[in-house]
Amino acid sequence: MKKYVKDFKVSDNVHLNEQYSLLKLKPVDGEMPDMHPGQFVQVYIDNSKNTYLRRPISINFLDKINNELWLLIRKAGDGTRHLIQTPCGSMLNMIIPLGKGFSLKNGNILLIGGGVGVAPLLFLGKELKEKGCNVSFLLGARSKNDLLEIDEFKKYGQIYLSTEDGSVGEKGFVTQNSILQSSFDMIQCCGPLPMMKAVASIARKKNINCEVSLENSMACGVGACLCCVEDTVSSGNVCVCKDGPVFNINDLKWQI
Amino acid sequence: MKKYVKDFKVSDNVHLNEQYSLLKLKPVDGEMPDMHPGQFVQVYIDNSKNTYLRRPISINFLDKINNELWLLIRKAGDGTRHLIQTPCGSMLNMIIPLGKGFSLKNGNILLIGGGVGVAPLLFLGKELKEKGCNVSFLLGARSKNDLLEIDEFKKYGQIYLSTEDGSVGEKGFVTQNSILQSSFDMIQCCGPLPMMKAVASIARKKNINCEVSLENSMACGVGACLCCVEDTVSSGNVCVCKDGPVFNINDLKWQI
Amino acid sequence: MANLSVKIGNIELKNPVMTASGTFGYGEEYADFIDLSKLGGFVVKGTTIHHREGNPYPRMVETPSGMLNAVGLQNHGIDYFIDSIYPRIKDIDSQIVVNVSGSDVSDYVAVCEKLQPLDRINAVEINISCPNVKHGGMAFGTTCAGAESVVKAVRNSYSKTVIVKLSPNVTDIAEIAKAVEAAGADAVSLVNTFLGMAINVETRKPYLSTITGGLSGACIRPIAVRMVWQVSKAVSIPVIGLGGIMNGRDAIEFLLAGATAIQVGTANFIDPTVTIKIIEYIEDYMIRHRVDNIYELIGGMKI
Amino acid sequence: MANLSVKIGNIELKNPVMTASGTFGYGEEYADFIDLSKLGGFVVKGTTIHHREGNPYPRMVETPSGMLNAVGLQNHGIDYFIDSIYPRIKDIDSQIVVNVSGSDVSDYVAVCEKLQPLDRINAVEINISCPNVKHGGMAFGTTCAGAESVVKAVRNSYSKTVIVKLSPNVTDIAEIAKAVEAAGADAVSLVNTFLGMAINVETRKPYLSTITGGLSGACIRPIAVRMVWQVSKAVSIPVIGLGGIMNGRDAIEFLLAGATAIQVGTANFIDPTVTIKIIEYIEDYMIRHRVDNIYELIGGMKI
Repeated sequence: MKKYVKDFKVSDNVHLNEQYSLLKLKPVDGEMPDMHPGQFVQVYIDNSKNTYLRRPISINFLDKINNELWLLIRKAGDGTRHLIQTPCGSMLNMIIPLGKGFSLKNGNILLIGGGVGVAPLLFLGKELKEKGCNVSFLLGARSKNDLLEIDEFKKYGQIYLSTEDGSVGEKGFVTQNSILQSSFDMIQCCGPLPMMKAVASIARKKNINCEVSLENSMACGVGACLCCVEDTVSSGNVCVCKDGPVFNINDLKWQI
Repeated sequence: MKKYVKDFKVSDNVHLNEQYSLLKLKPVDGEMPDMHPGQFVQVYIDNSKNTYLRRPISINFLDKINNELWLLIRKAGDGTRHLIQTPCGSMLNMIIPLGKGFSLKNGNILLIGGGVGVAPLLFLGKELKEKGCNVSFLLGARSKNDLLEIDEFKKYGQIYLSTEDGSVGEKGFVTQNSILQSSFDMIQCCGPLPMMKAVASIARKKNINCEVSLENSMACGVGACLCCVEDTVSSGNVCVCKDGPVFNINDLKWQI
Repeated sequence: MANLSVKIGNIELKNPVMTASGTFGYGEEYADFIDLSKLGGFVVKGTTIHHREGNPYPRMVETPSGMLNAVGLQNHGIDYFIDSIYPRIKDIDSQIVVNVSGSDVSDYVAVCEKLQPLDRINAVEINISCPNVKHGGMAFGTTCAGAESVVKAVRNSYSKTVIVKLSPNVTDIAEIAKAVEAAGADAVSLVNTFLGMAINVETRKPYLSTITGGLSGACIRPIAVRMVWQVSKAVSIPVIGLGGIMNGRDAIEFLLAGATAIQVGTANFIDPTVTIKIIEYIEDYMIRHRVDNIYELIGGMKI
Repeated sequence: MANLSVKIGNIELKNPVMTASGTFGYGEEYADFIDLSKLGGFVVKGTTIHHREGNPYPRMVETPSGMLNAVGLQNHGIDYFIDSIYPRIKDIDSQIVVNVSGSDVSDYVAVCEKLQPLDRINAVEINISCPNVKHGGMAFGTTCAGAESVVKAVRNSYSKTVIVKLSPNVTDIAEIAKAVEAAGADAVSLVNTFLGMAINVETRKPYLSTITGGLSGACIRPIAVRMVWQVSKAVSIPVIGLGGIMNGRDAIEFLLAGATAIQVGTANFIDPTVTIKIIEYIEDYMIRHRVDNIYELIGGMKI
């Protein structure tokens, strides 16, 4: 897929809560690049003193009707603190699209997301549903207020929730959710590393095909600097930015 | 005068033209420090990647009725580019007040300003008028649109204008303005260095007491780092930030 | 039209803008963003005699106006480069320079001998300044004797243009530059990264798996410009300047300090099109300042 | 309440937070902003035997996350300090350290001998690393022999605590540190500024009157932390860490790397109250991490 350095205009900035904003962006030249669920963008943050490099943000959703790209931003550092405050109408420069995304299989598919990790699953769920899959979302968070875009997810599949405080859905971690008793053809997961490893070990035990989306500290985002490596079975150290961020757990050297 | 590190809230941002903004600021704690015409502040610019140090900005006006501080900002670099776009309601942290200002003499006083150098003369003119002086302003700019706050200046004295293109007032530099034929007890001047030197040489010839406000690249603003020195007759290298920015021309080693 | 071409040893660059080793992959990674044939040249990433997996991650941490990296020369080795990569990039109409690293002198020689026959590779950049490898690397670059030993050996086994990349982690970089010039280098490139480190105070662990790494980015530019100025006064071979060049202004600054060509590194990560913007800025600058030949700018600082 | 006090030679600091020479004047300049007695100590600006006018302006230019300065040790000389400044600051309840500079060894000795009798000055910081003076300064700090010569002479003429401020512009700062330890230094402080330069490309002139100047600020922090780590492993005397400390996190980073105390320099310009915020951050950090004694943090990086 061809990569672009492109200016986007912020058409909407939805403050989901204290920690999260949903940015909706339109390409200034009107031409939205092709992209695939699980890919990400590198955003240039113009107004943050303490942000030198771009910030990798996974693609939350592609609204083809409104020609809008959605990015779900979590306030993590100074860069994202400025990003979630971006006023409508302002410009963001992005390198887009980056990385290899999730595979689009058929059948009964469970998408598991934790925290901001739910972001890529919305776009993925939509594509899978349009492909005719039976999509289930298992979404986890600390508490009710930390669950994001539930109404959006509902459009594309069954919703199963886990919260650590039990304020909604089942109490506990996603890995304890009863939906995991059922069988699936594929599990695709994005969230904190411990969660993904726990999901991976369950998938392996139950012999379910499983993909996870990894994070790593990235500089270039295009596989040039070799900073963001993950050790793989097939080819040793590969770039999370270029050969990932999505990996099949069978290609990872995780001790699970 | 006691110096403070204080948060101010932008109560108004008047875009005078493409290059200039007038920021009106209220102290967040409501307590406006004492200050003197010719003093300056050091503004912290939170959202400019390329601005590491504070930016010295001279005090344009102190509106005691509304408890507002006025800063006249010219877009010079990346820091001031962000500064002139500061939205109302946002906070600015400032070190205030800094330096020694203009002296407040009696009699017939001519205040000469060029470009953004007119800024401190508004506050100065008001104080002099209240003191009973007869104040005249000689203001210069490239063209009509570059002349700033003329209506404000009118409140405190006679206005004489010079523009390089003759679009308003006399055509040419302020130093060519006919008002300089008349005699004054004091000339106080702020503007580009060549202009101030020309004014200084006229003042010396006519034996008029003359003060100028100097610029220099500053770091600390309080006389600690000794970066912004000016060589003086009385005491050699002194700090423009602490012992200035206002100097009597007789104390400067200018070749005029 | 102003003349931007410069000569480094026996190779001619259509303009002085190159990309720095390890920041531009093999060029291909940036083909979507820019026309690679517009570049004066590009330096492909550090190549060693054998395949190297590099260091464990984490390999990178952002710092004020810069970044620390600890990649550790991950590459597939010279044979893989010649068999699999060279055929893909050899027709790019730009000067392709291969950055060569090794653990001992014989490694450097072996790699250069394998590069000698390649028609489209007419220069090597000898990396005696990599801070991220246990053996060799910077060890060679911090003493005149060490630098000499590598350069002499390479010079005797490689007949094309030899550029030597110097380490800034030294007391007197001009002395090192003079030593490599005497040893037969055709040009020097500086600076490589500064050895630095950063600690996560919450975990109390270093951010990099190797504890220390190489600092690059705008933060180091003032030191790099000073070193380029000192070296260009000390040697008569061309100096290639790099270190925190983010835009055209920075590139001109290095030229004025004495650089005959410049390399853009970390800036490629922030703007993949920055090299083209720099070339356009230089062309515009030369028109604005009525400079017909780029050589009028090289070392043109007014004191 | 956690114990923040540290010992440097024979002086005790109530906390490890000091201010760096040349960035804090004589303390007085900051009295409007902070309670000086809250500081572990402050180092008054470089003092020489005779009055010095310093360098012509321009003396400063901003750089990415830093600044270059070329002040050149402007000061009124030791006698003026003793007669006019010392009486004004001597009652501040904090450790007052005088930074001492000279063009030759005898200058250092003469200044230290004049400081010896002052009750409230119980430590000197020997500056063998100023990059902005023609004679002496950094020249002493870039070789073991040069460093030794100054420290030995000072040690023989001054009986109180001797801190030696090291230059980062060297290949192996640990070697220099070992040399000054052997010569009798009670502590080392590092890093002083990096030699750098910047050029105005429109005028083609250097921004500084002296062409080169000293680079300070957040930009150099990763290099400074690395050097503090290397030196603290190489010597057994306390290390005072400085170089781009902007906040409490940065201060903890230096402690973990091996610094017994830290100095805040350029950050004072950006926030005159930063030192107090750093002390509060350290107190809070020690509570959060259940650290009773600051010494548990010193060199506490986990590898």
